[in-house]
Amino acid sequence: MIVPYNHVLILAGILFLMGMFCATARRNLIMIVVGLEIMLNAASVAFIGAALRWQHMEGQAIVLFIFAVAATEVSVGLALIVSAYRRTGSVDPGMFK
Amino acid sequence: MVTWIAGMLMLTVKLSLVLGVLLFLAAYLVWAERKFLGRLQVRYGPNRAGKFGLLQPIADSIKMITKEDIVPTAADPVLFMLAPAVVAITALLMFAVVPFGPAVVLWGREIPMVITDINVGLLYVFALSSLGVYGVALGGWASNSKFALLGGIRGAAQMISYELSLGLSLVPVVMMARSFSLVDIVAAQADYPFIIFQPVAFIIFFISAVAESKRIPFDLPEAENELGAGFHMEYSGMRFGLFFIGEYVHMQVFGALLAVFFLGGWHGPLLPPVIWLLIKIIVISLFMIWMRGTLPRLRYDQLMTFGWKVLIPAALVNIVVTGAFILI
Amino acid sequence: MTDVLESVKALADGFATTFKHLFRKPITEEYPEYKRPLPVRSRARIILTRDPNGDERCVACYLCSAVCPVSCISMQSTERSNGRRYAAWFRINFGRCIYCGLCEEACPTSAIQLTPNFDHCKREILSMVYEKEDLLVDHCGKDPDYNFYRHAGISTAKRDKGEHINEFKPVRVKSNLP
Amino acid sequence: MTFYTILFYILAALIIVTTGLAITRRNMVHTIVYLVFSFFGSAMLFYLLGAPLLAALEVIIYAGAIMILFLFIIMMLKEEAPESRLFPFRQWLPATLLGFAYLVLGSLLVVSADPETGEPLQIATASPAMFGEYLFRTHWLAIEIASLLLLIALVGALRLGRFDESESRKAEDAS
Repeated sequence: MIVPYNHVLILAGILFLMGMFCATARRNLIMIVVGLEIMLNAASVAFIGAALRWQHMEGQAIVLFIFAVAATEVSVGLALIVSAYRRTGSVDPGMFK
Repeated sequence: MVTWIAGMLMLTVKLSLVLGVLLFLAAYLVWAERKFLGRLQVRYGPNRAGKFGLLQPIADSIKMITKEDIVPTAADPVLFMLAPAVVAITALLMFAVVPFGPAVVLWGREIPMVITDINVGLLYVFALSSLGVYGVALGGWASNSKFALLGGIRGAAQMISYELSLGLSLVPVVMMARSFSLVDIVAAQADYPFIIFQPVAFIIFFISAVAESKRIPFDLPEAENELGAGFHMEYSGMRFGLFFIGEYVHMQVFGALLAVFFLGGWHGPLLPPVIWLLIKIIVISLFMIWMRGTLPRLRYDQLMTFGWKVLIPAALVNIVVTGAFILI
Repeated sequence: MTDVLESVKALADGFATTFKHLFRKPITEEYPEYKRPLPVRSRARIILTRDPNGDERCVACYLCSAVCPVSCISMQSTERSNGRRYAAWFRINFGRCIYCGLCEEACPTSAIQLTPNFDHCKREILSMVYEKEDLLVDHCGKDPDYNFYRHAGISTAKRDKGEHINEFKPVRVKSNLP
Repeated sequence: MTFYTILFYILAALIIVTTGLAITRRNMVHTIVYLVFSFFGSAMLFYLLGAPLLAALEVIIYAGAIMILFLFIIMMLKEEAPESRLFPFRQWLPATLLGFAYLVLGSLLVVSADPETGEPLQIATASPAMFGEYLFRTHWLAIEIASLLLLIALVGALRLGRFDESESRKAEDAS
C-alpha cells in the first residue's frame, strides 16, 4: 500500500508545471534546457506510477526511452548552446534575432 | 519485533565493523604508500613516528584535525563545504554492496556477510561513482580559483569519460553471471574467477578504475606541478583530509570491486573468506602504488584519446565476442 | 601490433626497474643521527671574531649593515678614548638573515664571518635576534693571523700616519672641512 | 498510513522543494546542485514504486551524466552577468497562460479519472532480469531506434562542438 495513483499524478503535474515555467519564463538557454529535463523527469514519474498502477512493465519501458531521449536532447542542446555562445558570446535567447 | 531489532542490531554491527576496517585500512594505506613509494625511489619513507613510522597515520590525522579550516572569502561557502563530504561519502557508501564472505549462521539466524544485497548492486556502484564526480567538479568550482577550476573541469571530463569504459567492461561479467547483484557475481565465480575468461575486461576495468580514483598516471585533476593541487588547492585541514580519505577509500573500493568482478571475491583456499578479500584488496592497492612509482602522468589529449579511442572500442568488441561465445 | 608489443615491453621495463629499486639500499642520510661534515666555507650562522691579540675586530663601520640585502644587521658605533672605534651594540636578526655572505665580503677587518653551523633554529621568533654577546666568539675564525691595525693607519718609527708610500693624509672624520 | 506512504510524501516534498529552488536560482551551479537532489529524490521514488533498475539508471544518467554535462558547460562558459530580472515580464504572459491551461486540463483529468485510481497502489517490484527480458522481447525495435538516435546525437554533438578554425581566426581579428 503506497498512495493512490492520483497523488503520483499530482506530483508529476507539479513537476511538469515547474519545468514548463522554467523553460518559458527564464531568459537563459541553459535554464531552458534544464526546464526541458525537469519536464521529461515529470513524465517519467507519471509513467513509473502508471506501471505500478496497472502492474504492467510497459510504463517502465517507456521511461527507458525517455532517458535515451533526454540524453540525446541534452547532448545536442548543449552542443548548440556552446556553438551559439561562441558566435555571440551570450546565452540569452533574446540575442539571437 | 524481536526479528526487527535483531536485524537492526546486526546491521549496525556490520556497518561499524566495515566502516572501522575501511578507515583503518585507508589510514594505513597512506602509510604503506609513503613507505613503499619511498623504497621504490631508493629512500626510506616515514620512519620517525614510532617503529617504522607506524604511528605516522595517527600523527597525520592529529595534524589535519588541528589545522586551521580556511574558507576563502571569494569561495561559495556552502558548496565549498559540501564538496569534500561528497567525495568521502560516495566512496564509503560504495562498500555497502560488496560481499565479504558466505552467509554465516549465528544463533539459528542466517546472517548474510554483506551490508545490503540489492538486485541492482552493480548499477548502485556506478551511480555512486558518477555522483563522486560532483565532489571534484563542485570543489573545483566553489574554490573560485583558476587552478582549482581547471582541476575541477579536468576531473569532471576525465571521470565521465572513463566511467563509460568502466561500465562497458563490466557488461561481459554481468552476461556471464546473469545478475547485477554482487553476491550472485561472486557466487558465479565459485569454480573459476572471471579473469580467466575476461582478461581484456579485467585490464580495461583496472585502467578505468585507476582513472576514476584519479591516481597517477591519470592524476590530471590534481597535477601538482601544473595546477598546484588542482581541485583541492584551496582546501586545508580536515576538509582536505576528507578528499584524502576519499581517494584512499576509493582505491580500496576499486580493489574490492576488481576482486569481486574478476578475482573471485572472497573465494580462496585455506584462509577464511574475509581474509582472502582483504588480501586481494591490499595486493591491488599495492600494485596501484607500484604503478604510481613507475609511470609518468599522461598528457590531457593522450588521456582522452586513450579513453575514447582505445578502451571503449576494446570494451565494445569484448562484449560482442563474449556474447558470441555465450550463444555458442 | 608491434606498437602494442613495444609499449607492453616498455611498461614491463619500467615496472621491473622500480621493482629492482625496491631492494636497493636507500641513499638517504638520516640527519640527526648522521651529520654530514660541511666544508668550512659553507655559509650559515654569523659570528664576530677577535684579532690575535684578543681584541674585537669590528670597528663598527656599518658596511655590513649597508650591504645586507635584507637589512638584518644593525649596530651603534662608539669610540674608545684612544680613538679606536667599536660597536656599542651589534644585532643580527637571524629570522631575516638569508646567509648570503655579503656582509663577510664587505667587512674590511674580517670581523664578521659565516660559519657552517646551520641548525640554530628556535621556537620563538624573537629569540632569533642575536645580540653582540651572542655573536662574539673567542677565536679568530677563518683568518687567524690577520690583524687590521697591523696593516693600516698606524704610525711607525720612521713615518707618521698617512706619510707612508702610497698613503693619503688621514681624513678628519670629526670635521666636514676639506 | 503505512511506512511507504510516509516515505512517498517525504520524497514528493523533497522533489518539489528542490526543483522549486532550482528554477529560481540566479547562480546556475546552484540550480544544478538542487536539481541533482531533485533527481536523486526521483530515483528513490522510482525505487519505492518498484523500478530498481530505472532508479539506478536515473541516478547514473540524469544525476551522473546529464547534470555533470550541464555543470561542465556552465563552468566552461565565461561568467555571465546575472540576469537582471529572474522572470522578465515579457515571459510571464505565455508562462502563466500555458500554466493555467495545463492546470485546468490536469485537474479535470485527475478529477474525472475512473474511481479505481483513488485506490492505493500495491507494492510490486520489477526485477532487472524480468524488465530486461520484457524490454528486449517486445520493444527490440524501439531499442534499436533509441540507440540509433543516441549515435546520431553523438555525431551531431561532435560536429557542432568541433572548433571552427576560421571562426576562431575571425574572433582573434576582432579582439
